[in-house]
Amino acid sequence: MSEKPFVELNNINKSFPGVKALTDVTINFYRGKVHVLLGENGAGKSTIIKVISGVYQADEGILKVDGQEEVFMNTRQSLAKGISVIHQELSVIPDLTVAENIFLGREPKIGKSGLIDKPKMNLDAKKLLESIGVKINPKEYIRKLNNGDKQMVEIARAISQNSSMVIMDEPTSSLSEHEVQALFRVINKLKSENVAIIYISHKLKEIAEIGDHITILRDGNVVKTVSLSEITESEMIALMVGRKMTQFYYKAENAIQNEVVLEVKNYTKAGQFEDVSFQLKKGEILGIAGLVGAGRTEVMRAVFGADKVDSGECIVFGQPVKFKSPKEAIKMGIGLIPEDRRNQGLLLEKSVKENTSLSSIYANSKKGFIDFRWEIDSTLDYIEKMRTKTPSERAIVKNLSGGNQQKVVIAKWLLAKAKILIMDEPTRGIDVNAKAEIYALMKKFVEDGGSIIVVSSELPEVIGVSNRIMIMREGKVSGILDAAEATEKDIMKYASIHAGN
Amino acid sequence: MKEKTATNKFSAFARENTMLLFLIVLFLLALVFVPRFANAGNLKNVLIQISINALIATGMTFVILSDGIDLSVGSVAALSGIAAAALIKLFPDANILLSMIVILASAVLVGGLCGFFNGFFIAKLNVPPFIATLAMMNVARGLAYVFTDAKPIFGLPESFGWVGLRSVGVIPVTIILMVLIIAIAYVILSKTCFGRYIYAVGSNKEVAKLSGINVTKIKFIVYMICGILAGLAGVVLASKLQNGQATAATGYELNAIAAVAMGGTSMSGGRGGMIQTIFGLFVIGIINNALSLLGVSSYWQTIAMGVIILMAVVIDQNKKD
Amino acid sequence: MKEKTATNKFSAFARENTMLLFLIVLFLLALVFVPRFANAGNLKNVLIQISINALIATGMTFVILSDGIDLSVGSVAALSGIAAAALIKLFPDANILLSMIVILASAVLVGGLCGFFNGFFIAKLNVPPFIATLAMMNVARGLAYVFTDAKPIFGLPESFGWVGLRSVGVIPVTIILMVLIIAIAYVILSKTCFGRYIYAVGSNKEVAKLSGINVTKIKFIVYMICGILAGLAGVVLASKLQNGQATAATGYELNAIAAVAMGGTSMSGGRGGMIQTIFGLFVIGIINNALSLLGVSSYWQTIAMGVIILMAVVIDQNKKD
Amino acid sequence: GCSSKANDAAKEETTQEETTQETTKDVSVNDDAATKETVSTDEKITVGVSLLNNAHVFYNNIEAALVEKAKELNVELIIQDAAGDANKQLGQVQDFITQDVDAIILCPTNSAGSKSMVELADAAGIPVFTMDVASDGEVVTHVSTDNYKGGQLAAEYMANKVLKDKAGDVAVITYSEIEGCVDREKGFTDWMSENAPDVNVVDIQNYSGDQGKAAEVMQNMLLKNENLAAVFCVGDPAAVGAMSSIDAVGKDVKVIGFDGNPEGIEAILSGGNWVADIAQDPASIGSQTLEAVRTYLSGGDVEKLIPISPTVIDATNAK
Ligand SMILES: Nc1ncnc2c1ncn2[C@@H]1O[C@H](COP(=O)(O)OP(=O)(O)OP(=O)(O)O)[C@@H](O)[C@H]1O
Ligand SMILES: Nc1ncnc2c1ncn2[C@@H]1O[C@H](COP(=O)(O)OP(=O)(O)OP(=O)(O)O)[C@@H](O)[C@H]1O
Ligand SMILES: [Mg+2]
Ligand SMILES: [Mg+2]
Repeated sequence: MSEKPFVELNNINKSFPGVKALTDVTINFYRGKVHVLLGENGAGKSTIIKVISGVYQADEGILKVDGQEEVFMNTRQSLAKGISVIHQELSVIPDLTVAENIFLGREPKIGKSGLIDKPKMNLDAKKLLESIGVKINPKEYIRKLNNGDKQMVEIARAISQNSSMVIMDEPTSSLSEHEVQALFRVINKLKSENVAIIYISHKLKEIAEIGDHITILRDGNVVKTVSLSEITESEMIALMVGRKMTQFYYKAENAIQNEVVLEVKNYTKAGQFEDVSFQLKKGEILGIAGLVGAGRTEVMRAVFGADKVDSGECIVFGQPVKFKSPKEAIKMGIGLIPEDRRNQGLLLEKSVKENTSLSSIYANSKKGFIDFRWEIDSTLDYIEKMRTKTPSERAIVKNLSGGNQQKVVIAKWLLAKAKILIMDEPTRGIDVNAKAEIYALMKKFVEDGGSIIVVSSELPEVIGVSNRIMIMREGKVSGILDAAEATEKDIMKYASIHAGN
Repeated sequence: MKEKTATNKFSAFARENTMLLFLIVLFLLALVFVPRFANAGNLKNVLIQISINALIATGMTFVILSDGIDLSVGSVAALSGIAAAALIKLFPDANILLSMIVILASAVLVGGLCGFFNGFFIAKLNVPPFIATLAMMNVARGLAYVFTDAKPIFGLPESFGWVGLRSVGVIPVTIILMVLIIAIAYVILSKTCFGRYIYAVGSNKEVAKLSGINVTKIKFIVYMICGILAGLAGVVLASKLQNGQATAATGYELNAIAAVAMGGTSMSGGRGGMIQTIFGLFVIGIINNALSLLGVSSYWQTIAMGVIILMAVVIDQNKKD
Repeated sequence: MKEKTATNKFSAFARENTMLLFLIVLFLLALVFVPRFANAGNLKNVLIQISINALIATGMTFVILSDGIDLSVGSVAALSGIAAAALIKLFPDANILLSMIVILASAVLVGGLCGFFNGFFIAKLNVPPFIATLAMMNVARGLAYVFTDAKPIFGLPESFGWVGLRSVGVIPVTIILMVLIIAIAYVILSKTCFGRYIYAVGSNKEVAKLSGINVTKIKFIVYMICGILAGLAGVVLASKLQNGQATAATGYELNAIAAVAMGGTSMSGGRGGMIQTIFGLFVIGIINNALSLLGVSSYWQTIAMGVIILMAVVIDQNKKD
Repeated sequence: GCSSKANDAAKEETTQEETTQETTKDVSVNDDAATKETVSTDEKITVGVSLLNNAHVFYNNIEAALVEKAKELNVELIIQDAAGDANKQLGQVQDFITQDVDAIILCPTNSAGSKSMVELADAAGIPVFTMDVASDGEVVTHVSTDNYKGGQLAAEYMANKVLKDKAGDVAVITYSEIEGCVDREKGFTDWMSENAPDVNVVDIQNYSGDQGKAAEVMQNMLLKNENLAAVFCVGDPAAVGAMSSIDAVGKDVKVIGFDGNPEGIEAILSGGNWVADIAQDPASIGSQTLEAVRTYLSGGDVEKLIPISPTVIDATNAK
C-alpha cells in the first residue's frame, strides 16, 4: 500500500438526533482495490458512504479525495470528482425508462441542441446492459421491472459514469446467484481499470470472494482494517459482533405436526404463475427457492389475499377460503413480511411504535380506542426481544438502519399473533448476528405451534432453516425437496431455466 | 448552567411549536395594537367567525390526512343549507327541536350522500380525489342553482335560527357545536384505531393494505365524514343567515384547505392532525378579525392574508432544518 | 384468426388510449347531435375558446409533473393583463410591434416575477406548493385590485388587440400562439434533458437528488415557466377583451388543473405530459361548446360538465385494471 | 353593480311585514327609534359600511361617493368588503358592533341573509341603512336602483331605437348567480313579451361575471343565431366580452350594456356596436344614504325607501 489513497477519511464524526452514527472513523481507500465495509445493522456503513458522496456532511473530521480536502454538499459535487454510488435503497426513478435512468444527468444530446439523442441513448444502454450480462429492455419503464433488474440498472448506471471510485452499498441483496456472478465480473473489470471500489455486504462468502481489504465497524467505530487474506470468517464475525457466535442456523426439527394448516391447490394467475400447489404443516418451515422473477412473490401475495388469482383453491386450517383482502387473511392468522420493506412493509414516516402495533392495534383496543399502555409496552418488549437498535420506540423508522427496519416488520407480525408467517426474503440486508436472531425467532415461532413459509434467494439460508424446500421456475413448481438432503446444486438444477424438460 | 438548560429547553420547545408561538405572538400583537380586539365580545366574535370554516376544515383534516382532498365542500355546504331551508318551510311553526332535527337530517343526508359519491368514485373506482371532488363541486353547485333558480329560500321559522344565532347562557350554540365537533374529531384521530388507520392510509396505502387495513373502507368513511361536516357547516350557515342560497359558501374549500395545510398537516397525507388545524383556524381567524377591526381596505386585507400565511409556514418549515 | 388479432390489437389500443377514444366519441356525438357544431367557424371557435386555458394548463402541466401545484395562475394572469394594459396606455399610438413587445414583456416580467416568488418559497424555503401559491393567489389578486382600484383599464390602442383578436390569413393569432406554445412544451417535456429531470423530480425527489439532479433549480424553473405562461394567458385575455381588469381569470386555476388531471397526468407527479393535457383541454372545450350551442341552461351546464369529466376519468381509470 | 334586488313594491312590503311580526317575539327590532340617542348635526359620528363586492366598480363608485360625502358631513367611515359572502358580511357587522359604531350601512349580499345582521345591530341599538340590495330585516331606509326597471328600460330602448320595425332576434347575456342581474334579465324579457311581440329572445346565456366567458358565449351565440340583431348584457363586463367577439367576426350585432361604467360610455361615444347602456347612479346612492344617516342620527325623519332611477345612456347624452 505504498500508493496514495484515492479517498481518505480522517477522524470523521457524525451524529443524528439521539444517535452517534460515526466516531473517529479513519479509513483509506485505494485505486484498483475492493475495500469491504463490514458491520452489524446500524454500525454506520451507509453513513460513511453518504459522507463520502455528499448526502451528509461530517460533523468533524477531514475527507480527502485525490489528496485534496473536500466537503461535498450534494451528490453532484462528489460525482464531479469521480465518485459513483449504488445506494442501499433502490434509487431509480420509476417513471423513467431504463435508459433514461442510466443516463440521468448525462444524456447524450443531438449536437448542442439540448435535445436528447434517444436512439443513441437506448443503444448505449443496451450495450452497457449486455456488457454486464443482463437482458433488460432499455425502453422499459423502471416501475415494470422487478427489484433484481432495478438493481442491475443501478449498477449499470454507476459503472457507466466512468468514475474513479464506485461505491456499492449492498448491491447483491436483491440479486440471484447468476446476477451476482455477473456483478463480480464487472467488479474485476473495474479493478483492472484501476477503479477504487467500496463494497458493503452482509454475505460473508461474497466478501471473501471479491474483497481485497476489509474494515470492520462496530457502533460507529472502526474496529480493524486488514487485508482479507489475513482474516477468517469467524474472526470477522467476532470482531463485528463483539463476541463469538457459536450457532448460526437454528432449525426446528421436531416441531412438525401432522395437521395441515395451509393448502394451496392449482393456484393460477395468467402471466404470473400456473398450477401452483403445496401444503404447509403445523410447526413446519417451508422454504421456497427459485431465481429472481420465478413468481414466488406473486404466489405469496395471492395466498395472502393481496392480489386476486384466476383459479385454484386455498384451504386454511381445514377451511376453504377465498381471501378478498389481506384483512381476511390476517383474521385467519396469516401474516406477510413483504420483500420490499420500504414500500410495502413500513410506514417510513411513522414511529417504531406505530409500525409495530399496526396490525394488532384493533385486537388490543378497548372498543376501538387505542390502548396506549399496551402499545408502548409491547413495542418495548419486542425492541428488547429482537435487539432492535433504535433510540426509542418513538423514533421514526425511516432513520433506522435497514436491518433494524426489517426487525420492526417482523415484530409487527409476531405481535399480531400470526399462526402462519409468510416471509419474503426476510433477511435481505440483515447482518449475520441479526440473521441468527431472526432464525432463532423463527425456530421459537414454529416450536410454539406456528408455521412459516420462507421465500429466499439465498440458498444456504433456505437449506439452513427449512424443513422442506419448494422450488419454482417460471411461475411453476418445479420440485419439492426435503431440506435435510437437498444441496445447493440440487436446488439450482430445479430452479434454472436450462435444466430438465 | 441551569439557565442554559432553561434557555435550551425553551428553544427546543420553540422549535417544536413554532406555530403555537406564531399564534401567541399574533395574539399579543393584536391585543396591543388593535383597538377593541381584547374586548370579550370580540373574542367571542372571533370564535363565531371561524366556526363555519372550523366545521369544514375538520372534515378536510380527515380527508387530507388520508392523502386526499375535497374540493366539493363549499358546494355541498350550499346544497345542504338549501335542503334544510326548503325542508323547514314545510313546517312553518316548527319548534326548536323540530328545526334541529331538520337541520341535522339535511346535513347528514345531503352531505353524507355527496360524501358517499365522492368516496365511491375515489375509493372504489380509483378516480383521483382532485377530479372526483371537482366534479362533485360542479354537480352540487349546479343542483343548488337548479333547485333554487338562484333565488334564496327565505322566510324561515324563527326556530331555524337557533343553532346559528342563539346562545346557551352566554355561549353561542355555534361555538358549542364547533368545540364539540373539534373535540370528537381530535379524539377519533388521535385516540382510536380508526384514526390510526387514516394516518396509515395517508402514509402508504400499500403498507396499510398489507397490514390488514381495509383501505377502501377508510377512504370511503373519510369522504363521508367530510361531506357530513360540510353539510353541517352549510346548515349552520343557513341557520345563521336565515336562508338557503345557491351562492353560499363559494370558495370555502380553499379557506378550509388553507387552515389545514398552514397548521402543518402534510398535503400528501399521514402527518398532522386536529391540533394543527386549530392553529391554522385561529391564525386565519385572528388575522381576518384584526385587519377588519383596523379598517384595512379589503384589497390590502387579501394581500396581508397571503403574506402572513406564508410567513407562518416559512417560520414553521425552517424549524425542521 | 387474422380477424381475432385485429380485434385484439384494437382492444389493446383502446385500453391504452381510452382518453383518445373518449374524445373521438365525444366529437362524433357532438357532430351528429349538436346543430352547427360541425361548422368550420365553430371548430375555430372551439380552438379560440380553449386557448387561454391551454396556455395556463401548459404551465400547469410542468408544475404538476414536478409534483407541485400552482393555484396562483388566475391571479397572475389578471395582474399581467393589467400591467400590459397600463403599460400600453403610455403609448397611445403603438404599432403592432410595440404592442407585442409590451405584451410579451408584461407577461414575462410580471408572470416571471410571480413565478420566481413561488419558486423561491417552494424550492428554497420548502413551503408546500399549495400554501405558497395560495398565498401568491391572494397577493397577486390583491395587488391587481390595489393597482386598478377595481376599475378596468380601457381605451387601449387598436394594435393591442392584435394577438387576441386578429388573424394571420384565416388563422387567429391566438390559435397560432397556442399551438406554438404547446409544441414547444411538448418538445421540452419529452425530448430534452430538462424535461426528463422534471419527470424525475416529480417521480421521486430523493432519488433525483441522489442522481445528481439539482432539484431546487428544476422546481424553481418549473414555477417560473408556469408563471410566465399564466402571464401570457393574462395578456392575451387582455388583448382579446381590450382591457385589463382585476377580476379577470378568476377561478381559472381550477379549469387548468382539471384539464391537466383529467387527461391522465398524475397529480402526484412523474406521469403524464402534454398529450394528456391536450386531451383534457379538448374534452372540456368541446363539452362547453356543445352544451352552449345546445342552449342548455347554465346550471345544467355546470352539472353536465362535472358528470362528463367524471365519466371520462372513470373510463380511463378502469383500463388500468 | 350587478346586484340589486328589484322586488315589485308590493312583494317587498309583505315580506317586511312578516318579518316584523316574527322578530318582535324575541328581539326588539322596531323600537330603536325610541331608544336611540340623537346626535347633534356637527358632532363626529362613526359609520360602519359593508359593501357587497369591491371587485365591482359599481361598489367602488359608491364607496368613493361615501368617502367624499363623509368629509362634508364629518363622518368617520369604516369600510369593509363582504366579497359577496354573507357569512363574511355577518362577521363584519359583528366587528362594527364591537367597534361601537353609530350606524351601519349595508349593501346586503342577499336580502334574506341580511336579516340576522340587522337584528344583531338592532339588539346593540345601532341603526342600519341598506343600499342597492334590500334587506328582509327592518332597516331605517333603503336606497337603490330598480334593476327590474332597468331591464325594462333596456328592452324599451332596444325595441324602439335599435331594432327595425320593433322586430328581430335578440339575446341576453345574464349573470345567473346574482339575483339583481336575474331581475334585469326578467325586466327585459317581460317587457319584450308584453310590448314587442315580434321581438324574439332567442338565447339567454350566463357569463358568471367573467369577461372571458362572455366572449365565448357571444361567439357561440353568433354562430347559433345567424339573424341576431342585438344583445342585452346585464353588466358592462359582459358587454365588453361580447363586443370583443362581435368585433372579431365583424358582424353587425348591437349591444346594450348595464352599469354605466366609463368603458361603456367610451365605447358608446366611439360609435361602435355598443349603442346604449343602462346607467345606475352609484354616486347618488352613496351620498344620499350617508345624508339619510346624518339626518336620522340628528333626530330628523327619513323616507323608508329612496329610489334612484336608472337612466339610459346613448350617443345623444353620453359624456
Ligand atoms: N437520517 C438519520 N437520522 C437519524 N438517524 C440516522 C439517520 N441515518 C442513519 N441513522 C442512524 O445512524 C446509525 C448508522 O446507520 P447506517 O445506515 O449507517 O447503518 P448501516 O451500517 O448502513 O446499517 P445496515 O447494515 O442496516 O444498512 C443507525 O443507528 C441509524 O439509525
Ligand atoms: N410491477 C411489475 N410489473 C410487471 N411485471 C412484474 C412486476 N413485478 C414483477 N413482475 C414480473 O412478474 C414475474 C414474477 O415476479 P416476482 O417478483 O413474483 O418473482 P419472485 O420469484 O418473487 O422473484 P424475486 O426473487 O425478485 O422476489 C417476473 O417475471 C417479474 O418480472
Ligand atoms: Mg446501510
Ligand atoms: Mg420476490
